[in-house]
Amino acid sequence: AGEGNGNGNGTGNGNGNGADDHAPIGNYPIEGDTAMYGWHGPLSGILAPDGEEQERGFELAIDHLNNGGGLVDHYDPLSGDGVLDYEIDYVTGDSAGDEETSIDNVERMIDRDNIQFWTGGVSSGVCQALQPIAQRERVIQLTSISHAGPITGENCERYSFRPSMSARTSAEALAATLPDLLGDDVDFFQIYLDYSYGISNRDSMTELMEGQGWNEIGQSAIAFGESDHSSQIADLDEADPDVLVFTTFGTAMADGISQMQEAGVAEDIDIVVPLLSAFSMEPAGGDAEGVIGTANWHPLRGDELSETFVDAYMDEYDELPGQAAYEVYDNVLHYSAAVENAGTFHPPTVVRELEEFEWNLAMGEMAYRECDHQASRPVYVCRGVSESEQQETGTYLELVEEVSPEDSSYDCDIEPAASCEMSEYE
Amino acid sequence: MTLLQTRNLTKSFGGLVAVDTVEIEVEENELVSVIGPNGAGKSTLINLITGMLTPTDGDVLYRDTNLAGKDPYEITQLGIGRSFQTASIFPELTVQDNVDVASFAAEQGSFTVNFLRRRDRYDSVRQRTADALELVDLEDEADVPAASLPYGDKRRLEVAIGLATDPDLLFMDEPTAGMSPAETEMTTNLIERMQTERGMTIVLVEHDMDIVFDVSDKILVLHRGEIIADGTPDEIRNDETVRSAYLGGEEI
Amino acid sequence: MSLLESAVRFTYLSLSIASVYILVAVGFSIAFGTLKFVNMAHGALYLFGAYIGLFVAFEYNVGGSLGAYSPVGLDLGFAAALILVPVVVFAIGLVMERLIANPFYERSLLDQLLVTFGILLILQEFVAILVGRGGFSYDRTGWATGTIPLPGIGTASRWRIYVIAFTIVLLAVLYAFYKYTDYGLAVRAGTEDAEMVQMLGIKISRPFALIFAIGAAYAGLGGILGGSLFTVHPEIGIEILIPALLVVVVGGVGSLTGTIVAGLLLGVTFTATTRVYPEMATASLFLLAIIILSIKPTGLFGKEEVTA
Amino acid sequence: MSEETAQQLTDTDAAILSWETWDRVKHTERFAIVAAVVFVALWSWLFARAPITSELGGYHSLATTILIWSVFAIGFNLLLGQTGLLSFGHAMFWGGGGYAAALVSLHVYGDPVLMLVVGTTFTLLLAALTGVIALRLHAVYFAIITLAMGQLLYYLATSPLRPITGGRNGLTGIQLEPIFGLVYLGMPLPGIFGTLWVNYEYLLVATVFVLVIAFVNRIRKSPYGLIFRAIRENEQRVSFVGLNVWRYKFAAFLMSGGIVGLGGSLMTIESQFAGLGSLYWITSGEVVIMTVLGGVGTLFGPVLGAVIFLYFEGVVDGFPIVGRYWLLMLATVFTAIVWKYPDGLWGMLKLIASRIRSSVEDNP
Amino acid sequence: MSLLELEDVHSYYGHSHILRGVSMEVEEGEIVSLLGRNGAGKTTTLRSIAGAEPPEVRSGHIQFNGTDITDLETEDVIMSGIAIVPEERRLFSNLTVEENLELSRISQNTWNTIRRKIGLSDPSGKSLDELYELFPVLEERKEQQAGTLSGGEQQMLSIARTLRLPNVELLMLDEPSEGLAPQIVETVMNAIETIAAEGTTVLLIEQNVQAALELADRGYVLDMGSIVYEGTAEELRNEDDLDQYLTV
Ligand SMILES: Nc1ncnc2c1ncn2[C@@H]1O[C@H](COP(=O)(O)OP(=O)(O)OP(=O)(O)O)[C@@H](O)[C@H]1O
Ligand SMILES: Nc1ncnc2c1ncn2[C@@H]1O[C@H](COP(=O)(O)OP(=O)(O)OP(=O)(O)O)[C@@H](O)[C@H]1O
Ligand SMILES: [Mg+2]
Ligand SMILES: [Mg+2]
Repeated sequence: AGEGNGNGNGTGNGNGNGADDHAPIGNYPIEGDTAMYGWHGPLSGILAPDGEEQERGFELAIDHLNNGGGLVDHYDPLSGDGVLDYEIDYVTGDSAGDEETSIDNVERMIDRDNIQFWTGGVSSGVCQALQPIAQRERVIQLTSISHAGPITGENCERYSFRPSMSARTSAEALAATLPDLLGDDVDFFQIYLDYSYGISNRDSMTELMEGQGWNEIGQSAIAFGESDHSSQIADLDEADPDVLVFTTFGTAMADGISQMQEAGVAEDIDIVVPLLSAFSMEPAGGDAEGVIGTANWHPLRGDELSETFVDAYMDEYDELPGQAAYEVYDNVLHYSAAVENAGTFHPPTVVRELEEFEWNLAMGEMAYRECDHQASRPVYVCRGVSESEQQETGTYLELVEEVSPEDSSYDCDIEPAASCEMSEYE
Repeated sequence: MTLLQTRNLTKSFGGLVAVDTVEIEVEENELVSVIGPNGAGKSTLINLITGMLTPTDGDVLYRDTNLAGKDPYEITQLGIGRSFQTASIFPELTVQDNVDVASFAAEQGSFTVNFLRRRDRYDSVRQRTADALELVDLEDEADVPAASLPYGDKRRLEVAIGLATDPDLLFMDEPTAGMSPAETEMTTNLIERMQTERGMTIVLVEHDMDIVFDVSDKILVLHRGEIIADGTPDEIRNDETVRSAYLGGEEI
Repeated sequence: MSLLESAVRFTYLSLSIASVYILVAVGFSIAFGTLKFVNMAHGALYLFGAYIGLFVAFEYNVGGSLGAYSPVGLDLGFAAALILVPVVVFAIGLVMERLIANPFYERSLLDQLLVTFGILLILQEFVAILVGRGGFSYDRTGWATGTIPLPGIGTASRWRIYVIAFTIVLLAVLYAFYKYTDYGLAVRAGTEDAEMVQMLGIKISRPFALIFAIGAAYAGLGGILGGSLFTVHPEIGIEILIPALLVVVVGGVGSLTGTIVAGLLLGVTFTATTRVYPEMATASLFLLAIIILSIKPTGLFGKEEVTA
Repeated sequence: MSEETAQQLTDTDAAILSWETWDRVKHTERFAIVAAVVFVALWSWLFARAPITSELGGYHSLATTILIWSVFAIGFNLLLGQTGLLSFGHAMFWGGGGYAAALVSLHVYGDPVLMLVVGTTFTLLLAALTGVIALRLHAVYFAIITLAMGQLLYYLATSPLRPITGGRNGLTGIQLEPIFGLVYLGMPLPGIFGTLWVNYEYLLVATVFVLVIAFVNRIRKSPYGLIFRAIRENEQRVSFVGLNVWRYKFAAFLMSGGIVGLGGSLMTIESQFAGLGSLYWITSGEVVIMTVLGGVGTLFGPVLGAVIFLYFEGVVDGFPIVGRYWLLMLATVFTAIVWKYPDGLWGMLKLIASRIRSSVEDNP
Repeated sequence: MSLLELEDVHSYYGHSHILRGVSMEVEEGEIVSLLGRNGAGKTTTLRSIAGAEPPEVRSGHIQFNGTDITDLETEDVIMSGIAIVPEERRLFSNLTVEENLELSRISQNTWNTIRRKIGLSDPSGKSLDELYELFPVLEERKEQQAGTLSGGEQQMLSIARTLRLPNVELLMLDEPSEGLAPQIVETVMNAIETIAAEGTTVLLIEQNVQAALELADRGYVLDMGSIVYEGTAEELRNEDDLDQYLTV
């Protein structure tokens, strides 16, 4: 099992929550005076770059919870001396990007290690496979990065929250900014990964961009895990649009872009990739210069809290953190804050607390919606930078615009939110 | 009565006609030898009859049923067994198991669906195996893996498997090749016993003329795929064409 | 876009994909067909080819345990890589033959399969630990990128054309090797009965090593060519295995002609299906394999093994 | 078996005596079944809750998963170990059974037994269909065509059949009804049973496990076992003693497929999820590794293989620091073992046991 | 000084001690036959000379042309001028007849091979034509996979292959007449005679004693792994208590 770092006082009265009299549920009540948190994400496979960042962010957060430091010192609900008199210990697991394995590993953290909640993960597929477990076991899951619509749509669960953007959130934000950046009445073409992540992005983009007066002049699907884009590029070339909306991630994005350049179609087309993250940018290297997309956070957004986090992170790992690292860090903190406010780890109570929880840390004004557990949140529209800039700034993206929660949110009665039927509390 | 009969049986490999419009008849309980130079087509002839090769032309009648298009296992089930020129056994199985496979086929047919019945419940199979091993006297080796048998014994096991399939008609392709004089001796006796005691019909391919002329009722001489002579050992012994084509200076 | 142009594009797209398949499969086929050795670690040679090429040609910021020393690489340029990679991977092949293949020639196909697959995994993980699991893409230098104009037709991707030409040359070389030396013959005989080959006065170990290493070098080249078309990440070694296996087996184990024909066939099929039904592009390769194998159970050019 | 010998060290004569009886016993059919029962009875407890052994970090749901994968491996081994046919597409039966079970529970009714029956029946059909084509091929060609079939199914499930299979997201929200309308599998067992087996789900899995062991063991002891092995050694000869080789192969393929499908359905019941991963060729590869690692052609070897493999994937990956290298460690372990012991772990144990034993017998 | 000289050779298969001190000599240009019943150790002797393993030669010396070849690798023994027709035919079943014959020309030096391929050099040894003249059937079969040859044809090919080796000084044959039709046996024996006449020394192992002694100048009889009788063919033919060593 994972090793707790820090030596927060073990004196906190073990059955401090014998005080509050809830019936046992999930891993509640906690025995002893340490509460277990879990992180679960990709450490092997092509998603690992983000997974590794997440794990670092997670460990840093635990450290700060127990010993203070980082944003904990700037966040009233948290004492820097554990949570509710409990010292926080943690365990981790490798999702290997595979659903079956993920289920086993999360069950391990729940069964054996009695975690109170877990966060982390990148793949939407894995995320959706785990949501029912959270519900079944009554253990809270805070997702991260996973972008597919159904997570806070048809597959939503009472015990699963998404603080990060959904495909729709990104699309809303892009709709609000792209016209200014790339002009009005633009012809755009879509190449998308043929599964829920790609499809939900495709649909949102079609609907919202056409809403902005852009017109879609074609689509071309690419199979998941397929590295050869030649035929999609052929379609693209024939359609000859002004903008390409390219919903993809990881090495596939790098493949696509470098193959477009090689085929000589990239020059006069602006490329939009709705979700941008390390595991996509790293392989693309310089090729991704000028690519526009959204992120959950940007290390150089310049506000004081972000800087505090960046400093803390750099001290620990001397490299610039990406959104993956911060998101998970933030998740650990705001979950703990919710627990402090609720005064108990009792899952249903914490869920109710989270459902109207609002917080404002390095990502800006955040709040969960009761209807679908999707966070309404700011969105950071970014653009890929040249190799040389990457060298000096240490990040692949420059921040272009910060879109307010209002402009990036959508109502509970439209897709995907509309088809979310919340499951029960107890 | 006639047990086996071929009608202008022919097999050609590309240009080469290995077996050329061969017509033979084998009577019940007869011991027929097939001799001929190397490459004459003896093994091929056997392969055609036992279904290992499909004839280019002509057909084979066994007890008046036409074997054309039948699979080897069907033909074996009809009562035609064979032993191979180079021992063809199951190296990692014990001698006992080697023969059991054949016995099971003989007792239970080509495929039975009862896969939940324990092996040791099939007494008749046990019995048949025991007999076959006794005939070639390998019963003492019953539990050793076939692979570790000396070459001569492997050849005998080969024969035992052939016997256990309980054929009415048995083809033996150079059964004594690579056997020591002693083993050869005992094999010859075995062949005769099978004919007399079991009323088996046997077709024998051999280069060892002493054996051939000693045991055969009838001898067929094959040359370049064609039957150039057939008759009793004496007739063959004095046949000029045969001498020149095959026997050479050998004294018999 | 003119019909002619799309026809041309279709041709060079499918050929360039086929080229990569073939280069990798050829080595696999040599080891499998000639040496009777199933070498899953062949995927690792492809992997090495791609990564060595990468770090010979350029400099990169890497993750993993070398991350501290970033940027890593010799930065000698792409051309240098094309020369160096085959040489280095050839050497790696020699070592692999001695250390891994040699002890396993006599072992069962299954043992070979598993041990070599295990070794592939080990090597892949080492690469991942050294330079991280994230991928890289070749930023190809001028002469190897962009398009070349085809008068009256349009343009074609320069690099893909080069890849095709390159492959043709390499195959010609291989053909010559087989025609003008007896190594192939000696090795095929050696896999049937090594001692007998020695009884004919032939030192069998050298041809074995040489043939194996040549196969390796080709996989390495496949790696740098494939790597330059797609991105490079630690799992490409495993990813390439399946197409390579398909090509080898559909073509008929041990037949170089078969390997080449199958490679082309799969390349064309792939490109064709991507045009009409992209989601099933890869699937079409498997369908093709099923069809061909059920019609010809030993592959297009495979002949029955004779056991006598 | 090794601690068995350990006790014997005390008095050699007694030892040799008891060894003779031991040799007799261990080959009887009943022994295998008793062994299996004892194993499943203690397995979860030893693995997840017993004082010392559970320190290794096992946990109940993994104990269950391991039993299920064992069923997979045993079924696969029935084909590979007996007839020598190496299939690279068994994921199609594992996943096929899983999806079938999931679909019946989603669209008809979620009684676990119903799910098992439907899952198994579906795979039997699938095996019949694929077997007819694949079994005409030999050796590596067989391996590849099965691989191709499996992959084709995988891609069909990914895209064209997405409405049915849920594509990449797989099938979630599977509701289990009480078994025979009596108890929910999730219900905890009372008292000592609770300590040993936790809940009814484990009971179900354990039962299936034992039944499969008993079945396979019987096959091996029936004439089929003999004929399968004969086919592996010399197919031609088998047909020349008058046996219909094709039908026997087909039978083996069906049995193997059916057992694997049964396992797949169990997996769906356990994880209440059916996903594409279960159809992917990597899954076929994993079961090959487990089987060979444990010992091809042995009855319990595959179980050993499954334990080791899943222990790394499901426990070691959570270890601090070294955790992320689990795949590297796993690969190293199985490569080393297969390299050194062609008969896998089971063969290794046998070897060690016999060493100890002879060393004892030699110097009384 | 004799061409081949065995001096108190002891050979083992694992623990079993097979050759118990075999000493024999073969003079340049003569035909020597080695007789003995099954399991006497004939093949073992031959393998010991060829440096093939198993068996393992634990003591004794084998001299060829005055140099000690006891510890040489098989291929080097062959290179030094010894050719072998092994017991079982040992053909390469999947290669064609011609490829089987081609193998005998492969030199260890790649460069030579290439030169040969483009027709610059051609090492000695019997030419294809000469071989086909000896065994006409092989020419008809040259494109055929050796494994599909008839038993006897395989034996012929096995002999022909060896005759094709360049610069053979000593030819060793292990039961060359096994599985051959009587008149082919004659052909083979005549062939051996001519080869010997051309100056190649021959060591012949045979079950078929008559045939053997007709050719041989001298003979050795092996029993239980040691030489029990030695003499000229003449002496051997007239020696009647020889039978005790040959039949069983
Ligand atoms: N599969 C095949 N392809 C081509 N030719 C073949 C094949 N099988 C046999 N032959 C040829 O057919 C002829 C007859 O072969 P067969 O084995 O019947 O001879 P045989 O009479 O048994 O000779 P032997 O006494 O030497 O065994 C031979 O010349 C052989 O080369
Ligand atoms: N590979 C082996 N391992 C163990 N013992 C062997 C091996 N090969 C031969 N032997 C034994 O060595 C002894 C001599 O065998 P060898 O083959 O030399 O006899 P031989 O004189 O050639 O008989 P044959 O006339 O049958 O060829 C025999 O007892 C045989 O059992
Ligand atoms: Mg023959
Ligand atoms: Mg011998």
